[in-house]
Amino acid sequence: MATNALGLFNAPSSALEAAGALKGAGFDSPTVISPIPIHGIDEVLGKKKSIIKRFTFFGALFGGIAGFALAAGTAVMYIHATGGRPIIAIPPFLIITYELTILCGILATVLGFILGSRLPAFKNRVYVPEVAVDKFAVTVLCEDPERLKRAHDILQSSGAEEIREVEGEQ
Amino acid sequence: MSGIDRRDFLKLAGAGGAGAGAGFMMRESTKHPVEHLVPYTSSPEEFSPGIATWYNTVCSMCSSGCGISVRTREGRAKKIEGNPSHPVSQGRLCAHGQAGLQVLYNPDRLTGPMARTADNEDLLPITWDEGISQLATRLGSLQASGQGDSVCFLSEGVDGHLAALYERFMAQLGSSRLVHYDFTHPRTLYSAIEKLFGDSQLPYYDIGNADYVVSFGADYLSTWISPVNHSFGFGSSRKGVNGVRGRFVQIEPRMSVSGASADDWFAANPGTEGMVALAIANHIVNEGGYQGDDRDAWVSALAPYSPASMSQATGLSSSVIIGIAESFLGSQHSLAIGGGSAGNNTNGVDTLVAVNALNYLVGNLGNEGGLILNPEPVVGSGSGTLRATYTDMIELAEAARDGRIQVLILSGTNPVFNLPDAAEFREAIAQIPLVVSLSSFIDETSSLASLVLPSHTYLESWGDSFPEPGVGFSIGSVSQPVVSPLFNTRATGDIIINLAQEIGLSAAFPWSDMEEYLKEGWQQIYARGNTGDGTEGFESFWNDVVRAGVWGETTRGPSPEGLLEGVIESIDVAPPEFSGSSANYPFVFHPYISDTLEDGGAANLPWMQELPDPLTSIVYGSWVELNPLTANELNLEEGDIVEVESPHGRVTAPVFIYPAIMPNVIGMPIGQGHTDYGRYASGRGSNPIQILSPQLETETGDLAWAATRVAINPTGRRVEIVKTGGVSRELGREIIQKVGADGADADGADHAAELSSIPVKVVRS
Amino acid sequence: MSFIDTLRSRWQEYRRPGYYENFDYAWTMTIDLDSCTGCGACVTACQAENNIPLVGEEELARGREMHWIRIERYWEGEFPNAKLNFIPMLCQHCDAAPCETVCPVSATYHNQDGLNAQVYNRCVGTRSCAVYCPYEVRYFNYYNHEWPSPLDQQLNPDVTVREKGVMEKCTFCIQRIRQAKDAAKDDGRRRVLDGEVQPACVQTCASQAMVFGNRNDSQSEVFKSMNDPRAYHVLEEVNTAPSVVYLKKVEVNG
Amino acid sequence: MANQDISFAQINDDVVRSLVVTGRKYYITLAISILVTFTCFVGPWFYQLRYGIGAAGMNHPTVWGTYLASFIFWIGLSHSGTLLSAVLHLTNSEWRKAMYRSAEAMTLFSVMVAAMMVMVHVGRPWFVHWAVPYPNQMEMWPNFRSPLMFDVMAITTYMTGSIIFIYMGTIPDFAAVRDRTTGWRHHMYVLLSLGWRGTDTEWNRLHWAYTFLAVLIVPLAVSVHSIVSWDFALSVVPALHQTIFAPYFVVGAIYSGTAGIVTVMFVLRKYMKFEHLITKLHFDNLGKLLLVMSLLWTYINMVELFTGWYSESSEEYEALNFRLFGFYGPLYWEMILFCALAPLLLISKRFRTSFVPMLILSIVINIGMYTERFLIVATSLPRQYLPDAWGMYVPSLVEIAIMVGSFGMFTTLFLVFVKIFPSISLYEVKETLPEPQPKPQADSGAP
Repeated sequence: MATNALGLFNAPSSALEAAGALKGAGFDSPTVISPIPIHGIDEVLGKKKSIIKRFTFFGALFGGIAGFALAAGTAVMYIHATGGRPIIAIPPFLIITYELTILCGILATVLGFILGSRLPAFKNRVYVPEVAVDKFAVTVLCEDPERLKRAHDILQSSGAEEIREVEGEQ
Repeated sequence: MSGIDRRDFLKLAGAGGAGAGAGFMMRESTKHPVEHLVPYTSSPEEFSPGIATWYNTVCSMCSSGCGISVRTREGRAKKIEGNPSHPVSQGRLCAHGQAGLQVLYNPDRLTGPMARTADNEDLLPITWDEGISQLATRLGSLQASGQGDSVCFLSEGVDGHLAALYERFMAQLGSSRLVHYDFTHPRTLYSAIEKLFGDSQLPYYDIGNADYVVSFGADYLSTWISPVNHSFGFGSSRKGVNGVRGRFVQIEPRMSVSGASADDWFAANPGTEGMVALAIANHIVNEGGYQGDDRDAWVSALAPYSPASMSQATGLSSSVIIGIAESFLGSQHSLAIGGGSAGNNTNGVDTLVAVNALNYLVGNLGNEGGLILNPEPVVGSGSGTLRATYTDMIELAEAARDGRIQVLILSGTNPVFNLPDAAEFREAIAQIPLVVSLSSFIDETSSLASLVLPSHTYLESWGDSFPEPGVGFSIGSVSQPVVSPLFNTRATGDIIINLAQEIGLSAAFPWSDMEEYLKEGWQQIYARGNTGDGTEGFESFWNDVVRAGVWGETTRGPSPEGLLEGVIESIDVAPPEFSGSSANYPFVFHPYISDTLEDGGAANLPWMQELPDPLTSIVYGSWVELNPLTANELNLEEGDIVEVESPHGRVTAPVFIYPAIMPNVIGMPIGQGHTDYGRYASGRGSNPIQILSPQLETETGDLAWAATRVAINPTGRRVEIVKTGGVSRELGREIIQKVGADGADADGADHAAELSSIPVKVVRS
Repeated sequence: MSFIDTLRSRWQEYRRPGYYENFDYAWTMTIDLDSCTGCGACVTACQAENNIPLVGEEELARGREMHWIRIERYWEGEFPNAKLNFIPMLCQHCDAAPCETVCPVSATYHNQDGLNAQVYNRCVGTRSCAVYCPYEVRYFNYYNHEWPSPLDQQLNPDVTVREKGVMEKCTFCIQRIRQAKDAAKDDGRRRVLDGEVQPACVQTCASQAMVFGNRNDSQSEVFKSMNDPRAYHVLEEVNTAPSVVYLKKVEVNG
Repeated sequence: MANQDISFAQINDDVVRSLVVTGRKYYITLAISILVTFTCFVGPWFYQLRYGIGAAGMNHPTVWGTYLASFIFWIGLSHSGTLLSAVLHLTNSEWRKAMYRSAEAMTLFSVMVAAMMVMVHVGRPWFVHWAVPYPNQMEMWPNFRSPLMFDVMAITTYMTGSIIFIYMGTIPDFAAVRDRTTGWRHHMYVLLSLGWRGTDTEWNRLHWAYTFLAVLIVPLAVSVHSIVSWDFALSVVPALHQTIFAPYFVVGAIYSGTAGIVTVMFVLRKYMKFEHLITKLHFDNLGKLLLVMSLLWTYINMVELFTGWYSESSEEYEALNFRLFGFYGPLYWEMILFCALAPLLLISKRFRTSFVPMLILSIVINIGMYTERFLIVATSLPRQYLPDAWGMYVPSLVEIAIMVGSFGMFTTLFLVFVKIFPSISLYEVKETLPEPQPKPQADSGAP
């Protein structure tokens, strides 16, 4: 199992600084763990491409088609005339279409979120409970003791309150 | 949530938790009452399961004698419809006739013979043999000792061979006390017809071919004489049978169903309908409309009845009277009919004489669309003369009180309910040592019986009917059992035959049962020769009649030559007399036969109780009808309970504001107010007959039930009247659209084209 | 025909309003208000034919009437010129029925005879059809109604007894239509003859105010009757295209 | 915005305390609300199931009654939560963050209670699954042309969306609580938090997913109440057949929902000791929103009256006449007083920032809004086209009990919720605080 260096900071700015330094020093994926989302993290770690919007878009698209197909398809499969309306009555079916568009959009967004954020986590991952309260952690995977040492130094110099070595996946 | 048995409990306990509990509750909620399917192990031959069998028979719900077809499935009667080949009903039926099934399947029917063991004890079941022998012994001893006349047979009005059987039975017993009593019997009309034409039967009024009908108080579409036939005629006439749309005029103090359907409705003061008729006649005669030989006699007889002089008493303006007279004269087939409250005032017979005389004046006696006399009755002497009047009933009550009556046999009729309290009939019956009831239900009168021998309903028994007024020629129909008897009851005819044989009158009553007796009787009809084509022998004829449900001849009754001698001279309508002073009793009481419950006989039928009254939409109850002005004056609103007080008693009922009743008249439907008569009838509403004064029609001695004055006393209490209707005003919504006869509607728009379907002829003065 | 053509023709078929038109039957009733006497025979006939429960006085007092056909009455004017007009009100079997569209489970729909059919089994009891019906001719079973023995022996075996929570209404006596069709089929006829089938109300109407038949048959009595110049629909403005046609009352003045 | 001087740790402490430390008062309240639910809702409902809908007061012209009014009420109440939360999220309103969690919970439970009201309303609830489009051997499908089917779809979607929305927003908080709890709670939060750590990627994904959800939920919420209004407006019943019904219902829903939030805020603040988190600012802002909604609502109400009166049609006129001056006339004027006049007090900032008056007003508004829903059903249906079929509707005891019981059910659900869900959004409240600054180097020596 891999060893990770983890530095705890009490301010997001320090954590960002450390993360930037680590990235600059050739660590490919430093992870910042924080109790609140940190503004400006994209500038430091590079903009993450969100795949969620595609999920949402295609989910909604699928939902729209499926909604109309459900309404029209069932109407054709189970033919009964009501109220002088055609079997495929567009205005009411558009409402069904609309609702299913949103429903599938929501479900796809959730799916996107789950996949994109690699949740739920089944494996042991790097974590310290303090980050859920008021600490900001920066952690990085170190394949060998030398890199570990180097990471340690960078964290230290960025003003880490505490530095630990943690087993687990990133 | 009854009946949690051990298994349910274990299931519940085993599964545990709210989930299972909810499931159990759910199952409880959705479960149906336990039903058992009992198959026929050997099915009767007549039917195959799933295929309906139709039997033609006769409706006995009222006296008009409609032919009916009863649909049966698996031995149960399911639906009654009119017999299309029967000339009276012509395939149609009224609500009452439909509800006949609920007589048959009424949950309050008597299921077997019962007797009181000791005085005032409950009725306990006995066997038929016991019951018959108990009664036979008594009758036998009375007959043997020559006291046959102390036996009274009080029956509802029946006709045909059953009536003849009754007559034979009573004659054999040596009793003259065979009394048929019906509250609705048009006694005064019989008298009026007899007076005019010397005919003892009701005439047939050919409404279907008439194009101008003036009805004086007769609710011919709902309760009067033969409503189904009249309604059929009404419909035909309205559709323009003779190329002209029939026009209907109704003159009565309170709008009835017929009044609502009429083109013109006029409110004449109660009891003055005859005067209106005479004023019309006056105009017809004096304005040259009548040119008969006896014109002079008419002129002098009608002299006091000029329209102008009558408008004060009748409350109708002379222009209205003249308008009616002109139209009556100007129409090709005009017809005047009268009855209902008009015939039940103190001047009832005179009124109806005046009304029917109008038909003579326009010369439509015996014509299409006119008054047609019926031929001689086929069996017996016709039912009219047999029916008891109020005076007869009072005499009967007196005899009972004096101990001159030992045995009273009741069948179907309910005089305790249908006679005013003033007659004290209940007390009189209580004096009779043995009261026997043959009725199918415990009504107010039968509840006084100490021996109950319940008879079949009409759908389980043999009988026949020769409807009166029929349709102007001889018809008869055989009524046959359509289902096997439901309970341990017997047909009335069988009971009589059985009794007679027990008494030892087998010589006079040689038949084994009613069916055999009936067949023998119909041999004579077969012998008349009008047996139709293709019938060979009596059996074949009989089977044909039973299958068709009707037999008829095409011979018309006698065409009246004219009026009897001296009728014209005696024509005169006295002002009506009302009991009670107008100071203490300011209103005229107008009880009327309920459109749904008849005279109360249908009150035990839940369909009839739930059928909204056509005019008020009220169900399950009594009400007092007040003109809006009167109600306003008395400060009363719908639902306020008032006491209606007459010189002879008082009843309470909630007020209903009725827009079409005269301000000085108080209307109240007859039919509710039963104290017995089953779960659907008893304890509901009140009976206006109770408070009627024993005011008599002067000529017949029958009860003038429209001749009582009343006062209205508010009680301060109120109820919500149970009715199905909401607000009975259109509020400009054009739900019921109309088209004017002159081709213009209220907006003045031209609708002449719309009239092409119905030719309307307007006679203008 | 290519797949696209099939699809297009199907699409056109399913997009056609009034899908049920051009079938053999379009059952229609005309009611002549000029002949109706308001007697109520139709009400009882219907109750007898269709197993309509007795609801009892308490329920009626709460406004839970159950007559599939009812007589409405409307007064005009005041005494002495008061007039009363009757109109029998029953399910109008509208071709554009608001009740049909609203049922979420398709318990009510338009059948191929032009009838507004009610499938009791399928009904979940939302009662929305009753709200949507402008004629208010749909009746709801608030309870399991009982027929005290032996009144239950009268029940028509051809008609379902409805359980609680189910909406019911006039069916134009569909069981009779069914029987007539079967009879016609047995006789080898394609169609039911005019006058061969009549609902209980029409059958019993003594004043012959009602006519029933197939309006797709131009020889039928009902076709003639509904083309009478007096014909109109109640609540025409709601545009429900009813199959019950009323004939205007004729008012004679003078 | 929460007080500026509290620390991150304090917020964690507060929230965990609210979940773990349970006072006697809570149990008593919970017991009462469960009791009310069972005696007033479950019991009467089973009675009604057993004997039929006849246990309620509905009748021939008025086949819809209090149950449906309650249904609209609860759906309406559900509106402000998720909708408001989503709108405020999209507009980056900071003050939203302390209150949105409980507002969303309110949505969720209102929708659930509303769904229960549908079950209570229908005649044969045991067959209600027939309204769900699933393949079956009868080859029958529901009728998608029905406004009620729109309802089924919309409410299902809304409920799903709301659950996901509230859940997704709570995942970081579950993680925070997970670390502080032990025993079964810990296990529960381990499951609920899905292994959330708070990495930059997770935050990033959460942010986008949450924003997209918010974007989807705003039109959804608007559509839901529009669709509920179409249950009425697509009929031809006079006084229900109104084109203005959809905006009317949406505005009414947000209005009553906002009032509901005020009520819930007050209770949370008082009994969960969140005084420093839920402040006058929230009440002030909610008060402004209420005022706007009240004015909008009044305007639409007047438009409805005016068009009805101006149409000069007997149908509209009689229905409005009955609503204003009929048997239920007093209720109408009560509604006007409660929903149109009383909220004018909100013009005063002093009123808006006083807690108890705001609580009273919010309850008054919701009473008025319930009345509105009741009147829509109870005064329109008895006055339809055919005057002879007019009737009257008075709710029965069972209906009233179930209405009361529905509040018990809502309270029960809410009470359970506050013990499972952190009722304040931890991370978002933390976000509103000043960002922690690096401490001077000298202090950082200590571990």
